[in-house]
Amino acid sequence: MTETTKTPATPPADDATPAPGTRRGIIPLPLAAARALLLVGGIATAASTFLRWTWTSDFPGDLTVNGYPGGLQVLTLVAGLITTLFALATYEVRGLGWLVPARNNAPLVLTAVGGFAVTWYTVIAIAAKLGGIVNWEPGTYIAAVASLLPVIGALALPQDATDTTKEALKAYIAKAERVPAAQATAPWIQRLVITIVAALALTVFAYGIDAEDQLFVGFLIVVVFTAWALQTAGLFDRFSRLTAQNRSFALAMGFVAAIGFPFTQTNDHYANLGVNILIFGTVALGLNIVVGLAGLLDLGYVAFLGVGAYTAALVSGSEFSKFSGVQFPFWAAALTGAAASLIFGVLIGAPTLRLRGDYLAIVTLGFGEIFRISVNNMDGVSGPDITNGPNGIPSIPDLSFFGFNFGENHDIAGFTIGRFANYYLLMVLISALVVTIYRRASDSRIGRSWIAIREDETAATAMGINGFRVKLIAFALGATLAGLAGTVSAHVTYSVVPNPYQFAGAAPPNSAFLLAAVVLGGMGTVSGPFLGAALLYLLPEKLVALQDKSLLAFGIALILLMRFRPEGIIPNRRRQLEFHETGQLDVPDTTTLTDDPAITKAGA
Amino acid sequence: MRFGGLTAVRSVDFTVNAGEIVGLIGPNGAGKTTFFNCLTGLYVPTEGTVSYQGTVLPPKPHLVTKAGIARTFQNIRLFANMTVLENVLVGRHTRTKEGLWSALLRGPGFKKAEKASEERAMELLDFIGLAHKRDHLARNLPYGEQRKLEIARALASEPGLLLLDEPTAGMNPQETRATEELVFAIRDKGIAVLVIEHDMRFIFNLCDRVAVLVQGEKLVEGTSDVVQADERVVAAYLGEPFDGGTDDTTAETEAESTTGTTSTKGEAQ
Amino acid sequence: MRQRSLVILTSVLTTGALTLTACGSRDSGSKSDSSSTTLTIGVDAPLSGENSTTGLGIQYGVQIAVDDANKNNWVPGVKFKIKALDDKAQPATGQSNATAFTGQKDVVGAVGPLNSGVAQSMQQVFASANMVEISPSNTNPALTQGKDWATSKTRPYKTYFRTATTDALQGAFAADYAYNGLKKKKAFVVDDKQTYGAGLAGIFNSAFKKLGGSIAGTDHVNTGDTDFSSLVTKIKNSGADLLYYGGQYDESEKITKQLKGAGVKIPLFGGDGMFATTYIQTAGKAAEGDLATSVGVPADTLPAAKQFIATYKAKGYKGDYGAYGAYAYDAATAIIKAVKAVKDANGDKLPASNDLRSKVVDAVQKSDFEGISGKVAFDEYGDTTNKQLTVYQVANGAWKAVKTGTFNGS
Amino acid sequence: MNTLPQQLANGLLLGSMYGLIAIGYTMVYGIVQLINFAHGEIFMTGAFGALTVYAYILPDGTSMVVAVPLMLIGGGIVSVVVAVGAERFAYRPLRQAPRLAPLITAIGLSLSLQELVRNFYPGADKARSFPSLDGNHDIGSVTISDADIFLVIAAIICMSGLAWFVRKSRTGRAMQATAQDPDTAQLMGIDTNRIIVIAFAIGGFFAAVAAVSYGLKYGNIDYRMGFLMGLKAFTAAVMGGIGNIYGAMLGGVVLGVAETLASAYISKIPGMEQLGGSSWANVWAFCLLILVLLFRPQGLLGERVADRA
Repeated sequence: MTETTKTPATPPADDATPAPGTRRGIIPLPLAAARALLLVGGIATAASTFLRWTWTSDFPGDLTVNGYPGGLQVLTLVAGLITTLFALATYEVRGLGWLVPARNNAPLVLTAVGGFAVTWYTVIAIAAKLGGIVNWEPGTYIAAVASLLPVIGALALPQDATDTTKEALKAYIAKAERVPAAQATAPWIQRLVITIVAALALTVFAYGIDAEDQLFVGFLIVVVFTAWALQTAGLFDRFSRLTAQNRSFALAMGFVAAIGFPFTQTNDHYANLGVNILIFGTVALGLNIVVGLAGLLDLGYVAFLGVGAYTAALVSGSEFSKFSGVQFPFWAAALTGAAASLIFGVLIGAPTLRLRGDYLAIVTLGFGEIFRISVNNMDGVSGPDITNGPNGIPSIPDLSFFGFNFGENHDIAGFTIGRFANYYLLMVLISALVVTIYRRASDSRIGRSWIAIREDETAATAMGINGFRVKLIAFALGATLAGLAGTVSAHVTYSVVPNPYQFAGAAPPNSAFLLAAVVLGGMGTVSGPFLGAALLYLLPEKLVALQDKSLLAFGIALILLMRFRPEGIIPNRRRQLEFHETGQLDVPDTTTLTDDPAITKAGA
Repeated sequence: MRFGGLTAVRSVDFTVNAGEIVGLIGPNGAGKTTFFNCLTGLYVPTEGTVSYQGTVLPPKPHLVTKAGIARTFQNIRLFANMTVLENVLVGRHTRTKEGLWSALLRGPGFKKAEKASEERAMELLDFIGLAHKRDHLARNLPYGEQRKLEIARALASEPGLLLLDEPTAGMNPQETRATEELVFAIRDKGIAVLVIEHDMRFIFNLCDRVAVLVQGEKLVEGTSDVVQADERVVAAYLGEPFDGGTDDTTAETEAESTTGTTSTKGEAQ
Repeated sequence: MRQRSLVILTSVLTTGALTLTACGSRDSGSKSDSSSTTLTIGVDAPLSGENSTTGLGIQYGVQIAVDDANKNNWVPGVKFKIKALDDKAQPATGQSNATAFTGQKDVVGAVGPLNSGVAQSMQQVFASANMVEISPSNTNPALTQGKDWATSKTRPYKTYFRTATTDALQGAFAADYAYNGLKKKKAFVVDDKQTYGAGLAGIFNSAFKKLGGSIAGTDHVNTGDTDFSSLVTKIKNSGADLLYYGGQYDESEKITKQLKGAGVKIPLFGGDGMFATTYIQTAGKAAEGDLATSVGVPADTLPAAKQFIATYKAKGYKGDYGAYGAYAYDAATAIIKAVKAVKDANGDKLPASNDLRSKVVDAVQKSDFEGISGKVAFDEYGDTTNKQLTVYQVANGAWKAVKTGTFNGS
Repeated sequence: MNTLPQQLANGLLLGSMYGLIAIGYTMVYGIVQLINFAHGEIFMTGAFGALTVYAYILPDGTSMVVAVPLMLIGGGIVSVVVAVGAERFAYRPLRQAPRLAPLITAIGLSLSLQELVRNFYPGADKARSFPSLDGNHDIGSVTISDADIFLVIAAIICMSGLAWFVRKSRTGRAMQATAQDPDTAQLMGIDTNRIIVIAFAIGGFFAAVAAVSYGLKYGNIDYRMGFLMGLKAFTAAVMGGIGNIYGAMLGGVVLGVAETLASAYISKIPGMEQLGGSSWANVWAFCLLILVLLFRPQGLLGERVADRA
């Protein structure tokens, strides 16, 4: 943070009027002109999307029709509207005060640049794809100029004098020093806000997941800049405090959104992706107990997913499985799968949990490999014939209980639900179960003992915690949850084969990616692993445009993400303090005692 | 207790009865903390046993605490990233029994036990005066308060015997006096206290009895003035008196001044 | 009470937002104006990681077939393009690629996958969407003839075809050539514990014993292993006069080098997974005298294939076309010709997408034309009727065909 | 039973290669407590570095006596540059991050290095042939190739050199101090960053030596050779007692011999015929590791870290 002579941003209304001489923008324009430029620019950008941008329909999204924006134009429209919204906020319009609580310039600058970036990206893409500027229509020129105005306006906003332009630019996008706490609102307003945000997030996610190549890049630009703007405006902190206050409601809304997702999908592919993400996320949450709470580094965790999957396959009645006569109903198969991985968890945990840190890591890695190799070799030729070796157990029949056959499509309220969407909904239920188990376990006596063990094992044992027993419980619980998810994954992928259960490979699920999902998402949190899982699945899917360079881009993305967010995207509040020395004491806001300490509670 | 060739503690038998404060002093490297670690099961004593209220305790730290002996550490070992309240709640671990199942089912038993633990923890926090900081992270408390929190955490397991390992190390005078009142209050609650300390004035007006440990052996045990007068203790602390035969008073003042300086021998425990 | 009203409020809001997205923006529906519809042929093969060289050969084989179709307008009024997805030789990724193909309306059929293991997870997806799937390289018999293919053949999936013969024939053909052609009596059989490798080695093993040969020993290696010194020592002391390997070139090129390096001068005999130029480049002169069976007749002896190889080299495509490039080309041609047959039968107009897909499946079943890899036709199980097999031997640095023939013994 | 000496020799050779790579893991772990999963890839880049020297820089006819040292230098430079670069850009910023963050970076790095070589090195998407030393010598019933001799000599020289360096030289002592307690070492005026860079560099160089001997012995290299070898070497480093350089070499040899003997002789044990194939070798190697760690939780040569209350 550069040492600008910024006065603490107490939000008096007249803060914006510039004291003579000390505060001026890079571009010497009076404040009123700057704000006008921002507003006019925003509206113009939005308006320009209604004009024709190309004469041929070759360009994806067919931007040829006047009066109705298509493809990338929709994104420019959205960016233009957001810039206009923020511009109005600076005019102190009554209803929009909450948009820029600290009255800093960063959100304005970022939304303006966002609009500019997506418009110019589209314009350049048109030129590049259709060959030459000649393909631009008048609409395109207007859009290009219109999106430039807000940027000029933003850079003209008053700013504390800084000696170099580089620092001035940095100051422009700096987060406000002290974001004033939101005035207490009635609980039902808070819930309403959470619902709107959840619905909005679902819409954005559904739109984004469908977007292909150019559209996806434009989508990414708009989302990144808008999120950055909201973050610098301090709205993300307010929202996280909001969700913290009504924690269970926020999670309920999360699940409603998750259930809503397959309805927004026309084809079944993204439901298939969704169910893979959910399975991977549930297993990652199980690993989160072992790694995030109890601090035991487990590098062979995917083996428990394998145990669950193979057990379910064996009892699923597929004619390839050894006990082909037997067909368990789903709940029985799920229980046997979970029980089998529980037994495996205890078998693996008991001898090894006395080891410390990295020794435990290598032993669990060893067990992961032992599982994969033995399953691959047990085909009657080089081992007892239990798992058909490399051919695995194919043609596992679809689940059907209570008359609802998961194999066929069903129509609910006009939406067709494909096979994968059925499994997706089942998986949402199981994830809800696992999330409640995680939250309840982490916020209880045993949860506290796990965290105590992770913080300082010697002190914890001195407090009477039997280290070995507690670690074994964590290990076994994690294994059971992974086994449960495994039983569903067996039915989803029709067949169970040994090679996905490796330590590290190109595509998820494998142990290294599970660990990456937990650490990337945010260790010790509830939604972290799911976010991490979604990222690890969607990134390669969306990078497919780079063909054989996609894996390279994925590896680099992993490094960069870890470089800039070592504590994960949704940091567990207590972990965040460890790495960014905030310099000032972490004293919760001295608000009234009703401030629910949920934030600082273990594991929330 | 032997580490390879070095016998850190040899044939030290010791009794502390309820409601009594006993001091354990000795120059650096006398084996005080090693003795502590044997007592609390951190080290497995090569010979001899630790028995509490008659029953012999296995050298397992968590069983020792369950039996009723709680301890603090020489260098503070709080759960840095847990809040003050949570640290004390962890202390209550041995006195509660809700396992994984009760946590998952959240039956009435679980809620009652959690509320009871929280109340008991808040009582303890009031007792040491940190109730208003229940949601602060332990790592952010000033040094003195961290010491007090560690004592509260130890008390949370309802011990019969509390072992304090240099509770006033690095404290300023009024903090030391505050700790004194605290220990007296603990003693009045009927808990036996065993204190290791270098601050002579603190020890002598705090403890009913004092034992001196030198080179792993118990030199003398008795009331504080008996121990002060014993020239072997003075010799152990100051070394042989300079052959010019000085009387007690000067030895007394010298003892005062030297204890402050750290002795040359490295800390061996 | 207020709680309940809130829940109603939230659900109304959510469904409201959903309907907004459901109608979606204008561009999602594929506009088909009259001039020319574009149909997509999906390709699923490992394009990165292990087996990627043969995988790329399949992708570019299909690409050339599609370019030829568009260039000389095989199906008037219909343009083709390919959508290649990388399955990284992982069954789960293959399956999600399959749902991507079946989910996209303008995809009419798919070529691939390379690995039999991946095919198992994909067959069901294509069957439920009844879209045709032709693999240029899967040779595991169970894929088309069901679980106990040795005894009673039952066809599991109507939509699954392949232009490569099954291991049942390839293994027996190799055993016959080894025993009668090369007069080898003691064979040591090794496989890489993968669907293809283990299957092929097992068949060779039983066929060789039936012919009277003896098995000096069997062993299994892991894919990705690099040190085979203990295996080489076992073979050296087993007195075998032939080493049969079931698996890909990744491992066999290293085994043959270490085998000859340790002074064990016996040939290594393998299947089509090994028949690639990389085998010779990597093993160097250790490969001299090694043999491999491959499906069909050698590509360079067929006149039609010469032009294919020329285009492949001209375009500078990466990957190795030798193994399955020609088969991928023929698989794509089969789909394109089927589309033409359906279009002609339907009064020169393409039926709607689902109807088109099921009709194409029936048309492919009846396809019978002279492809660049030989005659392309499918029997009632979906296997190619082109039972041609060829044995190649490495002679001064190149694969030379030593015996071509068909093998119809079971 | 006449194959025993030959199998033992195979095991020793394989083990010393594991040992050379394992030293990289132990050096880095000893100093920074980081499991550098990308070390397998540093080994691989060393191999390609050496191949570049041979294939593109040296005129074709150069005899191996001249070529091998140059290849060692070439491979060594590439490995050291990659190792130090990885430390400088990927690991250093995460120095105070949670212990797991560098682990994920290492996984990302290993994936990126593999793909970088596959995409941009000419012809690397297939295995590239490597000049190999093929002269065979028979000592009793054991056949050893020149490459094996090179490997053993290289291993011995490197080990003794490293032992001298760590014990006798000034930086060596500084390295030991940083391993014990980095903060106090800094107070003694040791630039710990420089020490860490040296540790990575030495690990990188040893990996390059192993890479060249791998190429000479097996005659080909490919972009995926680093992953499995790296995993095995890490197992060896832990078995020998992570942090202890002699442990790394001992762990390597023990692992190599165990693996080879397992794949050769387990099938001779009645009742376990099916479990004898070399595909089961890794399982027995990991079982051995778990047994060793059960009885000596700090590894064969690791010292018991007394936990000071």
